[in-house]
Amino acid sequence: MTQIELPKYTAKDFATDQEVRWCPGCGDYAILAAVRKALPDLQHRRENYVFVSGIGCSSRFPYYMGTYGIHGIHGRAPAVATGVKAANPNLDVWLVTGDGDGLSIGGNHMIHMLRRNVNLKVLLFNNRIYGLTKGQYSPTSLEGHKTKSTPMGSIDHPIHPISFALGVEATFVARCTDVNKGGLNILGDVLKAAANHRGSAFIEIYQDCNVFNHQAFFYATEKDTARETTVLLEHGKPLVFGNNRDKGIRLNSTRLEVVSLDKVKEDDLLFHDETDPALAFLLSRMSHQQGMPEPVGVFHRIQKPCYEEMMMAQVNKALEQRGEGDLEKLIHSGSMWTVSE
Amino acid sequence: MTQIELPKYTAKDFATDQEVRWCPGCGDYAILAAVRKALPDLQHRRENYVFVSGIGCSSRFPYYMGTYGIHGIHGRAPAVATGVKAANPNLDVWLVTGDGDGLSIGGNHMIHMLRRNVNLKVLLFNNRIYGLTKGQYSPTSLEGHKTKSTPMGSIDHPIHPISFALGVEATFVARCTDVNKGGLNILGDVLKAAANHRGSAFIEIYQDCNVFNHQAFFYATEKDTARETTVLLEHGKPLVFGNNRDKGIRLNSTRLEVVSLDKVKEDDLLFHDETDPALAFLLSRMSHQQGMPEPVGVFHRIQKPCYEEMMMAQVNKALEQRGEGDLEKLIHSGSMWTVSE
Amino acid sequence: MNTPATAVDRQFATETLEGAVIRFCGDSGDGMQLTGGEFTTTSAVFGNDVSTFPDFPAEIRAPAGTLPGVSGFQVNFASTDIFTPGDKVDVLVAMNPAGLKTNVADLKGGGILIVNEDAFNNNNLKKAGYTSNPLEDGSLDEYKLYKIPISRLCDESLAETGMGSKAIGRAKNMYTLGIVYWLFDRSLEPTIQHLTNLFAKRKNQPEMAEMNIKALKAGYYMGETAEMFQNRYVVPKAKLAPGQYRQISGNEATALGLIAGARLAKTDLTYAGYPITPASDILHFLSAYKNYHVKTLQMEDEIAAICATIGAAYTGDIAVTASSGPGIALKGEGIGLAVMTELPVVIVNVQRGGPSTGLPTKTEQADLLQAVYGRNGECPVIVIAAKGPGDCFDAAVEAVRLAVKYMTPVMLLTDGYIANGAEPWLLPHVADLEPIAVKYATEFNAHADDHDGEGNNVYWPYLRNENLARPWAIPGTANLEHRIGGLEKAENTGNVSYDPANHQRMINLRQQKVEKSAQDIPPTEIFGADSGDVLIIGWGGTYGAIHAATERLLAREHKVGTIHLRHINPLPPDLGAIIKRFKTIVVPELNKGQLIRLIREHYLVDAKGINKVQGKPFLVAELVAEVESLLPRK
Amino acid sequence: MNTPATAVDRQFATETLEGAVIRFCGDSGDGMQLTGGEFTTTSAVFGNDVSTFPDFPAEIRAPAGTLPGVSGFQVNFASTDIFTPGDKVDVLVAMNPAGLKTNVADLKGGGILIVNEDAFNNNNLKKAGYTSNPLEDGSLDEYKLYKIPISRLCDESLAETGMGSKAIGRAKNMYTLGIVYWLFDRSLEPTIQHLTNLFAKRKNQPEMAEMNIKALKAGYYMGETAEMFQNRYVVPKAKLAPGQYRQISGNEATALGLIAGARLAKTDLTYAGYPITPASDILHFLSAYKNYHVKTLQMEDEIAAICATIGAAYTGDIAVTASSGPGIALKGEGIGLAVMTELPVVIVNVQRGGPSTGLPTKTEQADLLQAVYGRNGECPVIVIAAKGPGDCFDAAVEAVRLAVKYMTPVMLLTDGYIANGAEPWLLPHVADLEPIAVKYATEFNAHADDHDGEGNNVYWPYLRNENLARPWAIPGTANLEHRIGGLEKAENTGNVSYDPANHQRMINLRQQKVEKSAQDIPPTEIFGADSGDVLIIGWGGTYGAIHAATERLLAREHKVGTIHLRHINPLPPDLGAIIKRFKTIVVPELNKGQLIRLIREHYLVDAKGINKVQGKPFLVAELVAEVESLLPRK
Ligand SMILES: Cc1ncc(C[n+]2csc(CCOP(=O)(O)OP(=O)(O)O)c2C)c(N)n1
Ligand SMILES: Cc1ncc(C[n+]2csc(CCOP(=O)(O)OP(=O)(O)O)c2C)c(N)n1
Ligand code: SF4
Ligand code: SF4
Ligand SMILES: [Mg+2]
Ligand SMILES: [Mg+2]
Repeated sequence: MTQIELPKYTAKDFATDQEVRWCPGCGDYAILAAVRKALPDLQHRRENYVFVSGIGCSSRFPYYMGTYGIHGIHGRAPAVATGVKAANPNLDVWLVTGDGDGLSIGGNHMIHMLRRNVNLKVLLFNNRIYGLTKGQYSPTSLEGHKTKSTPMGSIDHPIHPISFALGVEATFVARCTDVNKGGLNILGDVLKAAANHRGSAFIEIYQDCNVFNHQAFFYATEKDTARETTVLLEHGKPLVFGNNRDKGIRLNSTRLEVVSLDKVKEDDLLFHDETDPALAFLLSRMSHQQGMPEPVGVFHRIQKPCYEEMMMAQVNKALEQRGEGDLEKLIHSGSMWTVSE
Repeated sequence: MTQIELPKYTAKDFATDQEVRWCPGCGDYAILAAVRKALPDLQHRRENYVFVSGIGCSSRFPYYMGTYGIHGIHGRAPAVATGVKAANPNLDVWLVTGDGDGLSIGGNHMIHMLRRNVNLKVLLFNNRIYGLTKGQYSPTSLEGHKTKSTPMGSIDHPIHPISFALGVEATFVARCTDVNKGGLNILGDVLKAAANHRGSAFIEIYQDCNVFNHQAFFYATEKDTARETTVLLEHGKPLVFGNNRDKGIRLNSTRLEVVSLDKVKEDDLLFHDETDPALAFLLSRMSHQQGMPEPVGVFHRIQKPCYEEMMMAQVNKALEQRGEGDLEKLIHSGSMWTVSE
Repeated sequence: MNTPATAVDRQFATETLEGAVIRFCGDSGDGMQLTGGEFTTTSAVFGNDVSTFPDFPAEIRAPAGTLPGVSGFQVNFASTDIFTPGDKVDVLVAMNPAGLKTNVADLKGGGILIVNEDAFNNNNLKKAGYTSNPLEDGSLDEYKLYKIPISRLCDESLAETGMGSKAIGRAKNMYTLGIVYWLFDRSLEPTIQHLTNLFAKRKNQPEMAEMNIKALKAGYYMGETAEMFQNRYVVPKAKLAPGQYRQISGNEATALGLIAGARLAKTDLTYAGYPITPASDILHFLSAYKNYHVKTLQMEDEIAAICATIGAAYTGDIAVTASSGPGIALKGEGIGLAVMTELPVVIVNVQRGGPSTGLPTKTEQADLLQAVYGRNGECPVIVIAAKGPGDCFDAAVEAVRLAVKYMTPVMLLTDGYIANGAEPWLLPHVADLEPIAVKYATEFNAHADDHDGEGNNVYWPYLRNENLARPWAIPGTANLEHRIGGLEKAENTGNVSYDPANHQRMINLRQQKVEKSAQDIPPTEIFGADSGDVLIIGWGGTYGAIHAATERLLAREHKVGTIHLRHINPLPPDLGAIIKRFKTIVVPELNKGQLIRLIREHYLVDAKGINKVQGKPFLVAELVAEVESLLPRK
Repeated sequence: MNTPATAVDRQFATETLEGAVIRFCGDSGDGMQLTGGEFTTTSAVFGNDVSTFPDFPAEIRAPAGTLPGVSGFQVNFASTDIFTPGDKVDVLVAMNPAGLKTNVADLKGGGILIVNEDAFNNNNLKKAGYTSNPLEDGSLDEYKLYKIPISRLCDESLAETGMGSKAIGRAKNMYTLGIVYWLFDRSLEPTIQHLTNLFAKRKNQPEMAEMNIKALKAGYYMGETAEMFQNRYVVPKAKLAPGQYRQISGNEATALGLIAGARLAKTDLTYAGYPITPASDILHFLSAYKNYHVKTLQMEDEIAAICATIGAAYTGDIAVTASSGPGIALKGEGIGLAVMTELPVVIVNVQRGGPSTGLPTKTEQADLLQAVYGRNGECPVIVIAAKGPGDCFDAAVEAVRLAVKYMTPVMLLTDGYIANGAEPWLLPHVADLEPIAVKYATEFNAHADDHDGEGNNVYWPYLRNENLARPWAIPGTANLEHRIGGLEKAENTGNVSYDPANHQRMINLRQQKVEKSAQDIPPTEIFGADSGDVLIIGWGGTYGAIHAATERLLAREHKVGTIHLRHINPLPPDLGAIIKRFKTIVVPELNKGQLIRLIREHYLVDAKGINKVQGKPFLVAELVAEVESLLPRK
C-alpha cells in the first residue's frame, strides 16, 4: 500500500449530522465525547473505522460517529464485527454494546469473539439496567434490584463483566467510568491502550443511566468517593488508593485485603501484573458492596495471535502452496470422463 | 407431603427399552453406566428425575434413562431445564450436554443458568469435537486441530470449561473423566456430590469420541499416565500426584508450580480450598500441554440461594402479604365505573 | 365534532355534541400520557364511550423540545358507540412548537387549537424547525386558536405552594387538563382522586398531590373566569351495555387473560419473557401478580424464553411467552420443538412495525404469515388474534383453552395499537367463564404387547384422544416416566422413529389436530348485510376502524357485511359459504396483504386488499373511501 | 431392468439391458457408500447415464448389525437418459440380515438378490429381528437368490497378504464389487485407479491399496469361474451431451458455484456456517479452497453465521451462509437485518425432514413458505431452488448474481436428496459463464441541499439505480462513511426515519425491488405439451422424478406439460399465461403443499397437490399414477 499522508483529524471529524438522542444527563454523552476525542490521536484513517453495535441506548453510538458503522440486531454485534474483520482485516473495528446487549442476549457471541481474539475493541456500557426498553433489570443489576420486571426485587445473581471476560480468556480486559469527578479520568488512555492492543480488547465502562438507574455508580465517579471506592491498576505498580493515597491492597495467600499504609509498607502490597490471568481474576472479584475498592484500568493484557491474522495466514499459505486458484481447473478436476460427439 | 417409602432401586431401574445407539467404544457408555449406578444411592424417587439435553451424541442420553426426560434443541437445554424447575422446584433435574451443545451454540444459556444458580446438575461431555455432525472442531478443540471444517488446523483459541464456569460464578464446578484406568475413578463420587449440592453443579467430563477424536484424553485416563497427568482435588488437602505420589503443586505468589516431594514438604504445598474462587480459577488454567497435571475432582463449591427457591419465596411472600389471588377481584379492580341499565 | 346540537348556558353558549376527538401533545417530559389518560377515565366514568390512541416517541427521552421528542395522546369520547380514536381531531392541545408542528395537520379545519404560548420562544421554535412563529404568522388562521400562557399562569397559581420550580413546571399538564375539563364541563373528581392515590398514597408525596390538584383547579377556574372561550361543549352519556367497566390496555388485558386461563385450569402460570417493545408490559403486569400463582422469568433472550415455556409446559404449568418483532422471529426453532413435543405453549406476538428492528414503537399487522408458516418443516400451530384492548382478555383465555385441549402451541396475535391503547372494558364475571379442563395422566394407557387383554401396562405419551390430543403426564407421576424431543416420534409410543410411513402419519396427525380445533370455532358473526355487494374480512386490531367504517357504509345504504376473524389457523369452517354470498371480498390489513393470501388460496376468490403500512392504524374515512371505490356505481 | 434384449456369450448368456438399478446395502461399517460410488463412477466413465441415492443411517455408528445401522447406496445406470435413481431395484446386494430386512421390499419380483451368506449367523439374524433364516425358510423364493460366502472367500483370497484380519474383513466390499462388476461386464480400471489414489497416494498406505485391489479382482474372478450365475448383463453407453463429465454431489456443486460466483464477481468469498446435517459438507468443501480467496468461518451458531455474513457483505465480500432445518429457522431475525440493510447475502437452505429436529438425515421440501414468509414484518427476499446435484452449481452462481445485482438477500433452496446424491455433471467452461458486475461506490452521489446545481457533495447509501438497488460503498472508501442498521431508513439518505409515509414508501420499494428481479427470469421452458390436459409444476429436487414421470405420461400419449421452477419469489412473469393453457394444474411436492399455495393464491387456479412427506423422494410410478388419476378418462 502506498502510504498517503493522514489528514489531521479533530474530534469534530468524527461527528455526524445526526442529532444525538440520548436522555439529557445520560452517561453515554461523556463516552461519546471521549471516543471522538481519542480517535484523532490514533493515527488511523477515518474511513477505516467501523463502529458496530447491537440494540440498546448505547448501541445507537454508531449513528453519532462519522465513520462506517452498523447498528445491528440485539446481541449480535460481535458476530457482525467478526464478519467485517474477516472480509477486511485491516479495518479498525469498534464494538459498542450494553450490559443487556453484550451480556444477556449477546453473551455467547461475546464469549466466542473474545476467545478467538478477533482484533477489535469492545466498549461495554454497563448501566446495570435495560435503558432502551425502559427499565428492566439486566444481568449486571444487583440482587434485590426493584425494576419494572422485578417488583419484589431481582433474584438473579449478577454477572461480573470482568470475571466473565477473564473466564473466556480475553487478551485485554479493562474497566473505566463514564465520568470521574475524583480526577481519575482514565477513559481516554484506556481507549488508546485498547486501540493499540493487537487482539480483542474488552472495556467495561460504568455508565450512568440517568433515567432508570441514576447514580448506580456514583460511588465510583463522584468527587468525594471516587478515590476511596476505586483503585487504579498500573502494571508493575502497587495497588494504592484513598483520597490521601493512604490505603493499599495486599495479597494474603489467594485472598485480597485492604491495609492501611500506616501499618504496611508499599513494597508489601500487591503489585499489579497485567500478564497474570489469575491475579486479574482475583482483582475482578473486588466489590464495593463488600467494602473493597473496585479496580479501574487494565486488568489483563497479553499477546496471542488474532483470529483474522491466522485466517489470512492460512489463505496466504494455501495461495503459496497451491497457487492462485484457477476456477476452470477447479471445475475440471476429480475423476472426469469425456463423452465425445 | 406424606413420605412414602422409597423403592429400592438398582441401576436397572434407570434403564429404558431403547437400544443405546452410540458408536461401539464411545466414552458415553461409561458415563451412562456411572449415572445409572449413582442414582439409586441418592434416595430420590425415580419419577422426580428429569434429564434434559440439547442435541449431540451426548444429548441422546435422556432416551437411555428410565426417568422423565426432554431431548431438546441444540444448545437450549439450560433454558428448558430452567422452565422445568420453575414449574416444579422439587424435581431432580439433570442436564446432559456436549462441548458444542453446551459451550458453542448454548454457551449463553449455560452462563445465565449457572449465574442464576438454578438447582440442577450439568454433565458436560467434553470430547473436543462435534460427534453427531461427524467431526468438526468444537470450542474446546485444541489449536491447530485438523478436522473436516479445518483442513489446515483450527485457528480458534479453545475455551476452558472450568475457567468459563468459574468466570460466571457457578457454585459447584468439577471435572472427571469418562473412565480412569489409573484407579482414580471419581466420576460416581462427583455425581453424588453434585446431586447433594444445592444449586447449579457443573461437571466437565473428559469423554473419548472413539470415532472422530479418539484418544484425545488418553493421557488422563490410561493406566500409565493418568496419575502423572492429573491431580486429584480434595478439600483441605495438599495437591499431590504422580504414580508414586511423589510430586506436588506449590503456590508461588499467584502462579502454580510443580515440585518434587523429595525437595518440598507436603505442608508447603498448595492446600485445596473449594470455597476460594480465585484459587479454583488458578487451578483451572493448569494444562497438560504446558506440562502441568490437570486437576480432577471438585474445583469449587459454595452455597448461594438458588433461583427457583428465591422465585418461590417471592410467590409465597406475595401470597402471605396479599393472600391467595382472587380472580374476580383482580378483574374488578382499578378505577371502575358502572353503567346501569 | 359530529352533529352539533344547541343549548344555552348562563354565560357561555353550550353546544351539545355527539362526540369529540381531543389530542393532547407536547414534549415527552410534559406528561401528555397522564393527561390524556385522566381525560379518558373522567369521560368514561361520566358515561361516554371512549377510545384512545397514545403515541410515544421512539426514543426514551429525546432532547426536550425536538420533533422526535413529541408525545401525543388522542381520545375520542361520545354519547354513541365508538370504535376508534377518531380520524381527525376536533380539539388539539399543543404544549410546545414541536407538538404543534407534528400534529396540527390532523386538526379539522375550524377545530379548536389550544397552545401553551409560553413555550413558543425562539429556542423551541428553532428546535421544531419553525422559521417564523406560527402563532403570529397567520398560518393557523383556519383554526380557532387559543393562545394561553399556560406556563406562567400555572407558575403563578402555584407560587404559594413553596414547591420547587421544577415540580411546578411539571404541573402545567394538570393546569391544561383543568382548562379542557372546563371546556367540556367535566367533573374534576376522578382526577383529584387519582392524584391523591398516586402521589399521596402510593408515592407518599402528599404535597405533590396537593400541588397538582391545585393546578388542575386553577386551570378549570381560568376557563370559567377568563372569558377566553365563547363556547362550552357537552357530550352526553352513551348508552352502553350495563355493568362495571374500567379502562384497560391490551397488554394488561392479555396479562389478566393469561392469569384467568391458568386459574380456570387450576394450574400455575409460568411466563418466560425477554423485554421488548411493545410486549414488555405483559411481563411487567404479570410480575406483579405472584399471588395468583404466577411465576415470571425474565430470561436471557427470546430463545431461552420459548424454551423455558417448553420445560414448564412439560412439567404441567400453563406456559406462556410473549414478544414482538425480531423477538418472535427468534422463537421459530423453539416453537418447532413445542409442535413436535405437542406441548401446550402460548406465544403472544404483540406485532410492531417491521421488518427487522423496523419501527419498534409503531403498530403493524405484518407477522401473520410468519405465525402461520415461519418455521422449518410442516409445523402447524393454532393462530388466533385479538381485535381490541378488552378483547385481549378473551383471546388470551381462548389461547390457553385451545393449547390445553389440543396439546399444541397457540400463537396469539395482538399489536402495538391495541396493546398500548386502552378502552372501556365491560368486566366479566369469573363465574361466567367456562372452566378449562386439565387432566394430567396418572395411569398406564396401553399394552406393551398388543391386545393381550390383561389391562394396560405402559404409558404411551403419543396415544391420542378424540381431539387427537396426546395425554399430559407430568414429572413426579410414578410409572409414567417418558422422554420426548424434537426428533420424529413413532405414533402412540412416542419413541424416536425414522420410519417413512410413520413420518407421513405423524405429519398428517399434527396437521389434522390443528384443523380439528376448528370444531371449537363458533359460527361466524356478520355485522351488516348477510349477503350482498361487499364482504369485508378483517382481523386483529383494525376491528374498531373497520367496524366504524362499516357503520358509515351501512348508513349510506351500501350492501356491506363485515366479519372479523378471531381464528386464522384454522379458518372458520363456515367462512367459505359466507364468502360465496358476496360479490366482492375486501380484506383491509396493516400490511402488504397477508390474511388475503390465505383467503385467496383457500377459497380461490379474487379478494381485494386495502393495505397500509405506515406504523399507524386505519382511518375510518380511508376505509370508507377505499371500499366505496370497489362498490358498484349506483 | 427395462426392455431386455438378447445376445449370447461364449459361456454365459449375455443380456443387453437399457438400464438397471442396483442397490448395495449392509452395515454402516461395510463400506457401502464407497462401493456404490465406485460402481457409479465406473458406469459413468463407461458412458452410461447414472443417478444415485445414498441412504445413511441417522446414527453416527449404530451398533453393528442392527436395523438402524443399515447403510444403502442405490445406483440407476442406463443407455438412455435417466432422471432418478429408480423406483424399484433390479439387483439387491445385502451384506447382512439387517440390510436384507430393510431393503428387500424394494426388490422387483424376480430380481437378483446377492447376499453375503456368512453374515447370516444367529447373532446377526436376531439383531435384525429375524426369527428364522430367510435364506433357508423360502421367504425369498420370488427372487433370484445368490448365496455367496463372501466373507470366507474374501478372507481366503487375501490370506497371503499378511494383513490383519480386521483390514481383510473390511475389504469384502471390494470383493463384492468385483462380483457385480463381472456380472455387468465392467472394467476394473477406474476403481483400481481410485484405490491407488486413495490409499497409496493420499493416505500413504500402499499395502491397503494392494489388498483392496486384490479383493476386487478376486471377486471378479469368482464371478468368472464359479458358474454361479447363468447370465451376464450389458448396459450399453448412453447418448449424452458431449463434453467432460464428473460425478458431483449437490453440496459440492453448491460450494463450487459459490466460489464461481465470487470469482466471476472478482471478489473474496466469506462463508460463515455452523455444522448441521445435511448442509455441513458445503462448509467442508469450501474450507479446502482457501487459495480461491475463500474464507470459511465456523461460527458459534447459525445466528452468528448469518450475522457474520452481514458484516462481511457490508465490507464488500460475497457473503454466504448455509444451514438446514432448525438452523435456518434461527436465521430469520438476521435475514431481516439483511433485508433492511439491503446487503447481498446468500442463504443456502439444504432442506431436511422436519418439523423441529425431525428427520435430520432425510430429505423434504417443507421450508419453502418459511423461505418466502418466515420473518417478522414485510420482509421479502428472492427465493430460488436448485433441481439436481449439478444444477446446484448454476443455482449458486445465480444466487450470487441476483444478490449483488439487486443488493438483497437471496435464499437458495436445495435439499438433502440432491445435496448428498451425485450425478454426472457436464462441466461448464468458465469462459462461458457471464461475469458478475460488482462496482463499489467510490464517489459522492447526491446533493446535501437539493438541487443547488453544484455537483454531488454527499453519499446517500439508499439512493437507487434503475434496478432499485442501492449503491455499495465499502469501509475503507474515503468520504463515503455511512451507517446502516435495522431501523426503518429514510429513502435515499438512509437516515433513521419514523415518518409514516416514508415507511410505506420503503416497504413498497423493498417489495418492488424483489419483484423487479423477475426481469432476469428467462422464459419458462415447458417439457412436453405446450397446452392441454395437465400442467405439472415442480420445483427443487423432485425434478428427476417429475421429468421421468412426464416422459412416461407422454409416452402414453397424455397431453401433459411440465415446468420446473428455479424462481419461486418472484414467480416467473409468464407463469400465469402458461397456467391458463392447461385444464388441470398439478403441483407435486415433498411437503403438505407449499408451492401450491403460492400458485393458488397468485393465479386463483384450483391446482391439485401430489404430496408425500416420508423423508424420501418421489417414485416415478407414484407420480405417474397420481397424475393419471387426475387426467380425463379416455
Ligand atoms: C431480539 C430483540 N430482543 C429484544 C429487544 C428489545 N431490546 C432492545 S435494547 C434491549 C436491552 C437494552 O439494554 P442494554 O443492552 O443494557 O442497553 P442500554 O439501553 O442500557 O444502553 C432490549 C431488551 C430487541 N430489540 N431485539
Ligand atoms: C440449531 C442446530 N444447529 C446445528 C445442529 C447440528 N448439530 C447437532 S449436534 C451438533 C454438535 C454436537 O457436538 P457436541 O455438542 O459436542 O456433542 P457430541 O456429539 O460431541 O456429543 C451440531 C452442530 C442442530 N441439530 N441444530
Ligand atoms: S434511558 Fe438511560 S441509558 Fe438510555 S439514553 Fe436515557 S439515560 Fe441514557
Ligand atoms: S461419534 Fe464419537 S461421541 Fe458420537 S457416539 Fe460415536 S464415538 Fe461417541
Ligand atoms: Mg444497559
Ligand atoms: Mg462434542
